[in-house]
Amino acid sequence: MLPATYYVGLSAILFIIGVVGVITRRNAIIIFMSIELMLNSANLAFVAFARVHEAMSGQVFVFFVLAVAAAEVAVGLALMVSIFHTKHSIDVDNISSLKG
Amino acid sequence: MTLELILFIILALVAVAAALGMVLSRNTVYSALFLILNFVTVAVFYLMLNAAFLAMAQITVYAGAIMVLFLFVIMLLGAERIPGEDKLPWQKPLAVFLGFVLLVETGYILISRSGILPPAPTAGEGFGSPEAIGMVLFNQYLLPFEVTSIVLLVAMIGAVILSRRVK
Amino acid sequence: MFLSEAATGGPQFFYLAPWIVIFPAIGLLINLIFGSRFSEKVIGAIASTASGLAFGVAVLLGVSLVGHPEGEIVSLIDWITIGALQVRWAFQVDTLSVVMMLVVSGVGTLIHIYSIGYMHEDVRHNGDPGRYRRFFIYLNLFIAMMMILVGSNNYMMLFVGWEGVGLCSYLLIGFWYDKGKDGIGNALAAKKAFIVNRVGDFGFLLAAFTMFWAFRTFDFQEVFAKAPEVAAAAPGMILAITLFMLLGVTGKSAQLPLYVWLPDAMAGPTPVSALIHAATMVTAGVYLVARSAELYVLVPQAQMWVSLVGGITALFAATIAVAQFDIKKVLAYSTISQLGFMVAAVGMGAFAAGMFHLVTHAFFKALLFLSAGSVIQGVERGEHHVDHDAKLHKLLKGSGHHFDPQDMRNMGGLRSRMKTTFVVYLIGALALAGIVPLAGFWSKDEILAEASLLNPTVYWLLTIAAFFTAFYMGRQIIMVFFGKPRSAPAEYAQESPPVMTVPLMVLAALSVLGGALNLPGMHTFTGWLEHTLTFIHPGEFNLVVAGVSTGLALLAIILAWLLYSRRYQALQALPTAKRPDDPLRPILGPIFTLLENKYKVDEIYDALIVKPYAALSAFLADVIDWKFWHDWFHDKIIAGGFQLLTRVLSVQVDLGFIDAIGNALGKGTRAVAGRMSLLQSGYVRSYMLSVVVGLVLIVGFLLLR
Amino acid sequence: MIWEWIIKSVLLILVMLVGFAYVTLYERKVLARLQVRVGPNRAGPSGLLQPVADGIKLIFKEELIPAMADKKIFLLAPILTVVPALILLAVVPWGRSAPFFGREITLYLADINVAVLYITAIASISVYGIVLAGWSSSNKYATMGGIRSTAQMISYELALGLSFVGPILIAGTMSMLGIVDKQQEIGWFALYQPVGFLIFFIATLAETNRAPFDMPEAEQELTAGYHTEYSGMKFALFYMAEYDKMIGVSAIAATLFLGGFDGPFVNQIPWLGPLYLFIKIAFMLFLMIWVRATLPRIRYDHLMAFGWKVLLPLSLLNIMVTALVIVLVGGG
Repeated sequence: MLPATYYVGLSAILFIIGVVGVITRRNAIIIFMSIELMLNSANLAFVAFARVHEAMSGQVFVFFVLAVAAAEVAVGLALMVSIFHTKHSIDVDNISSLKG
Repeated sequence: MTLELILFIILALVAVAAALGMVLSRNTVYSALFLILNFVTVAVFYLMLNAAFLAMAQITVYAGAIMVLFLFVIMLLGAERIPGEDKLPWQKPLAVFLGFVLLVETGYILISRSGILPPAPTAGEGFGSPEAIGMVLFNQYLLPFEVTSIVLLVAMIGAVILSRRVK
Repeated sequence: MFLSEAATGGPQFFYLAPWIVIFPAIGLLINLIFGSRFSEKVIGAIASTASGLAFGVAVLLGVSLVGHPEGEIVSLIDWITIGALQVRWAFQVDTLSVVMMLVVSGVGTLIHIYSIGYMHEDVRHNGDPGRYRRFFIYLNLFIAMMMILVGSNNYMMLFVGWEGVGLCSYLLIGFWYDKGKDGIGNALAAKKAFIVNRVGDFGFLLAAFTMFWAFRTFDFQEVFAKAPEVAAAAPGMILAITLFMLLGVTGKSAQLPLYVWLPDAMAGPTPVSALIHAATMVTAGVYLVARSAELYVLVPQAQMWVSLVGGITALFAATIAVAQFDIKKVLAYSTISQLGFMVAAVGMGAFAAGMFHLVTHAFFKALLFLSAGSVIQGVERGEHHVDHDAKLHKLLKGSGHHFDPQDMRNMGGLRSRMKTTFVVYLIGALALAGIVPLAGFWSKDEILAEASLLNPTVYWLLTIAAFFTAFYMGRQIIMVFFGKPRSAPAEYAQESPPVMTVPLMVLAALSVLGGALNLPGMHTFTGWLEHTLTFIHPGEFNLVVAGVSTGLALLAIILAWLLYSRRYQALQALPTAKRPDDPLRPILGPIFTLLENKYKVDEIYDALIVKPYAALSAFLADVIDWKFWHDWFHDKIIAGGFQLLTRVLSVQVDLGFIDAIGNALGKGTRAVAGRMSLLQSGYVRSYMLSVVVGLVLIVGFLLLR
Repeated sequence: MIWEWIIKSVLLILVMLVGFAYVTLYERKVLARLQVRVGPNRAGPSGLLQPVADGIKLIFKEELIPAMADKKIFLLAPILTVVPALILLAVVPWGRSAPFFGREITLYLADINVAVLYITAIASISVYGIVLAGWSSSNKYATMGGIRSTAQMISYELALGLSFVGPILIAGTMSMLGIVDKQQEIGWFALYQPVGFLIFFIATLAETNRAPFDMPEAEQELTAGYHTEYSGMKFALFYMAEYDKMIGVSAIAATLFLGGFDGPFVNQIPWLGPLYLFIKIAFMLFLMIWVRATLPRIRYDHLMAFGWKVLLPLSLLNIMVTALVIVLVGGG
């Protein structure tokens, strides 16, 4: 197997891309997808570590992340749909009524 | 250069390119497609890491369910593009800068401490198989597993309530 | 198969012991939960079966004891474990307790069966058929509690049964709580029984506490084992325990001075009188003394007291019985008197004789009460007949006088109308009177023979009591069954159904043959009990004693016949106004009235104890509690002081000080928050940006550290 | 060894490419018989060359692309549709191993321990081609068809996936070969899982958009649904995907429930395995065509309600009962 560093490095790169996506994009759906990308990169690191340490726990954690991500997407997209119904936009900058 | 390394480099490039494409695309549908591509490549990485079950679950759940849901919502809302201009123009360069700093930092960590991770042993028989995952999941992690099922149920109910039109 | 194997030391059924409690409990639960849907027959059958199964278990235990007379302790679970106090639910299976189990469940089962018929009419006569089920639930509860009492292997568990049967007694005396004098007479009787028993129970508790102090245990074996040692160290301790226990005995077994509740307890339905207030519960005191025999034999002083109480009670109650007119009251005083015999016997140390008399008495007294019930219902049926026959009604019931179906003055001549009842009643009466060769003769004679050797005073008390016993029984038989009917209902009395008469016949047979248990010379029963009460001795048959008592009994019966048959008929010639209701009244004069009024003991108690106690209570309630404690202390001191304190706290402390701090904090927080809120721009992305800035800084810090 | 693997893969894809064409003929013939017609019989002996003629016709058709369409995705969509259909069969075994010109070759591509999951994974990504085709056409019928089919396939995928669980529980493995072995031992799972089999069959009808669940392409409402704007070879690809998927699910049904390549004497003569499987596939295909000829289309809301309120609870119940019985019997 390749050194785990490779996978962890790739995971870090994907994570940073996700972070940048969250900060720069205004489209709520893309922000959401960036978050999924970050979760996914974390999963990749989990699986890589699980392989290195030969511990199934890492893979089980990925399993949990999958399940929670699915739940998150279901609720998040439902939120987005209902926001779109009231605001007619999914630009997160338009959703700023909660400011001080 | 082994065959595995070549495969890794190609897939890593595809994955990074897909991630960048996802972030940079103007059109949300393209973003979603790039993300699917990224997920599929990650699934292949899972296969390389002896996690066949997770690879299949990754494709089924992420590509098959989550991303379909994304596409569905994008098409339903007709929100492929967002009009108007950025109200926080200074944020974009700052974000790129921060991302770069973070990259340098992690790169430094990975390079300076690469020896910290032990070399991977040969994967044991049945490592990553459904049986192995099941054994761990239903013994060690039974309570979290059940809690997850409740989380999913709550999310399902929440999604139904949220997307219901208020009369 | 079982019998032979048990006799040869084969299978033992000791482990079945808990079932003697569980079976009645199951029966009561079934009736309690599902009974409302069952018919009366089913309810009665379930209750009788439950009791019968308990009897079956008792028989199996007895069979096992034949092979293993040393018995066994069947431990169920731990009950109380507090430091030195270790109490178990455990069953003592030995020859003494199994005798009691057999009597309780055997007689109990017969009475259950009898009650199926009796209560069927009783609930209708009293106008509430819904209470049929309740009666059988109580009966089963009683059997269960009695079994706990006799089966226990320690004084605490025994006390549970002791209180449990007291509760059942209370419930069943007040079974028709809305009937009786002024509609609460029965409830008052139940209350009286409860309170008087409470005095006795207090004695029992004192005995138990003293016992724990002295022995640090309640287990029979341990107590008995330590008894000689404790007696040597502190003789007063055992005396205190036994005398306190005697107080408990006088309460439960209706001895002087706490006997007063038992006559009133006749307010309960007749099967209850038979089961609880004649055959089983009231003998618990006798059983307790026999059980604690090893303690009593250590203190002759206590033995003397016990036997004296028994002897005096026996004579005292027997004289009262002579002048009673209520058929059940006569039997009630007779019971007290007979219990006196038993208590005197076990007090003297004649434990086998006492227990023997307990067994035979259970047979014939249950028989007498049940037969009396049969008589009462027969007369009630007659009354019913008269009520519904318009012509007779007009003719006879014009006076409007309330008819009492229990008053012997209203009976007479029933022997031809209720033949079976008459025969069994006669057997019971002769057994009680002590006529050869019925059961009562053998057991009473054994007591008398022992008394003549051990305690002459008691012997004479008991002999005279025996004379009165024969006399009042003769009087009762003649008044009830002979002569002409003295009222219209008696004229139309009808025999009871077989479900009632069959148990009577069984009991009658037992009353005839019961003496065979312990015939002189054979001493089967004494030998049986010897396994448990190792120091008892078979009583010698004394021909003189037997001759004297038999002669006195016959004399008494002849006297009764002369008075109540001959003289009564002679008196009929007198005009109604001058005619005495009892031929004895003109002969004895004021003494008869005194006897009829039970020596005015209730009145004396009322004047000496109840009234002062009520006055004291009223004083405490009105003056101390209400005027002093409530009006003055609570209202003035506490409430007033509290109001003052709260005023100071609320105005000065709360408003002036604490509120000021709160307001200042609130203003300050609001001012700061107003400035801070500007940080919240409403742009999610910039929040995220700050998170990332923090992430970069933290990672950088970790790297440069 | 890798060459053997590549040869088998290519062979399998070729079988699918040619097979699809003849399944269309098979369908037309059977439909015609069921409707008391003759069916295609002009091209070649009993119409055997009809698929060839159809293919030639489609190749020479003009390729139209709508002006408003998203061109890249419009081209990508048919490919995304056909690829899953082609690789679906990779895990279905045709037999164990057989002698072939003196060397022993295995009659399956891959025996992986997550084969059944592989099927669900492939089934789940086959949605994309259709939804993207619909969306990229910029045609309201096509978009509507695409969205409908997305919802329908996601809904029925759950019941489909759950219907696999019964055989997995009984066999105790997710390997297709293991499942066939178990059936050789105790008999076809269709006997143990009649309800599961029925659920599987209904769910596959919906997954392949076959009648009576052909809502995405309901002609009366949506003209031709997601492929309204497609023509020529691109249309042919959609067509091919549908029929290849039919072959695929029939093969899977045969393997999971009808004993796979198992049959009399298959252990003595291994080459009988592919034959038995072929017969079973043909039988399953016949069932699908029969249903198409017999049942009318279901209204869309009924279809969704059926999927969520009947099929899904039923399959959950089926799993519960199966698991319970296995625990009680102690087998599996």
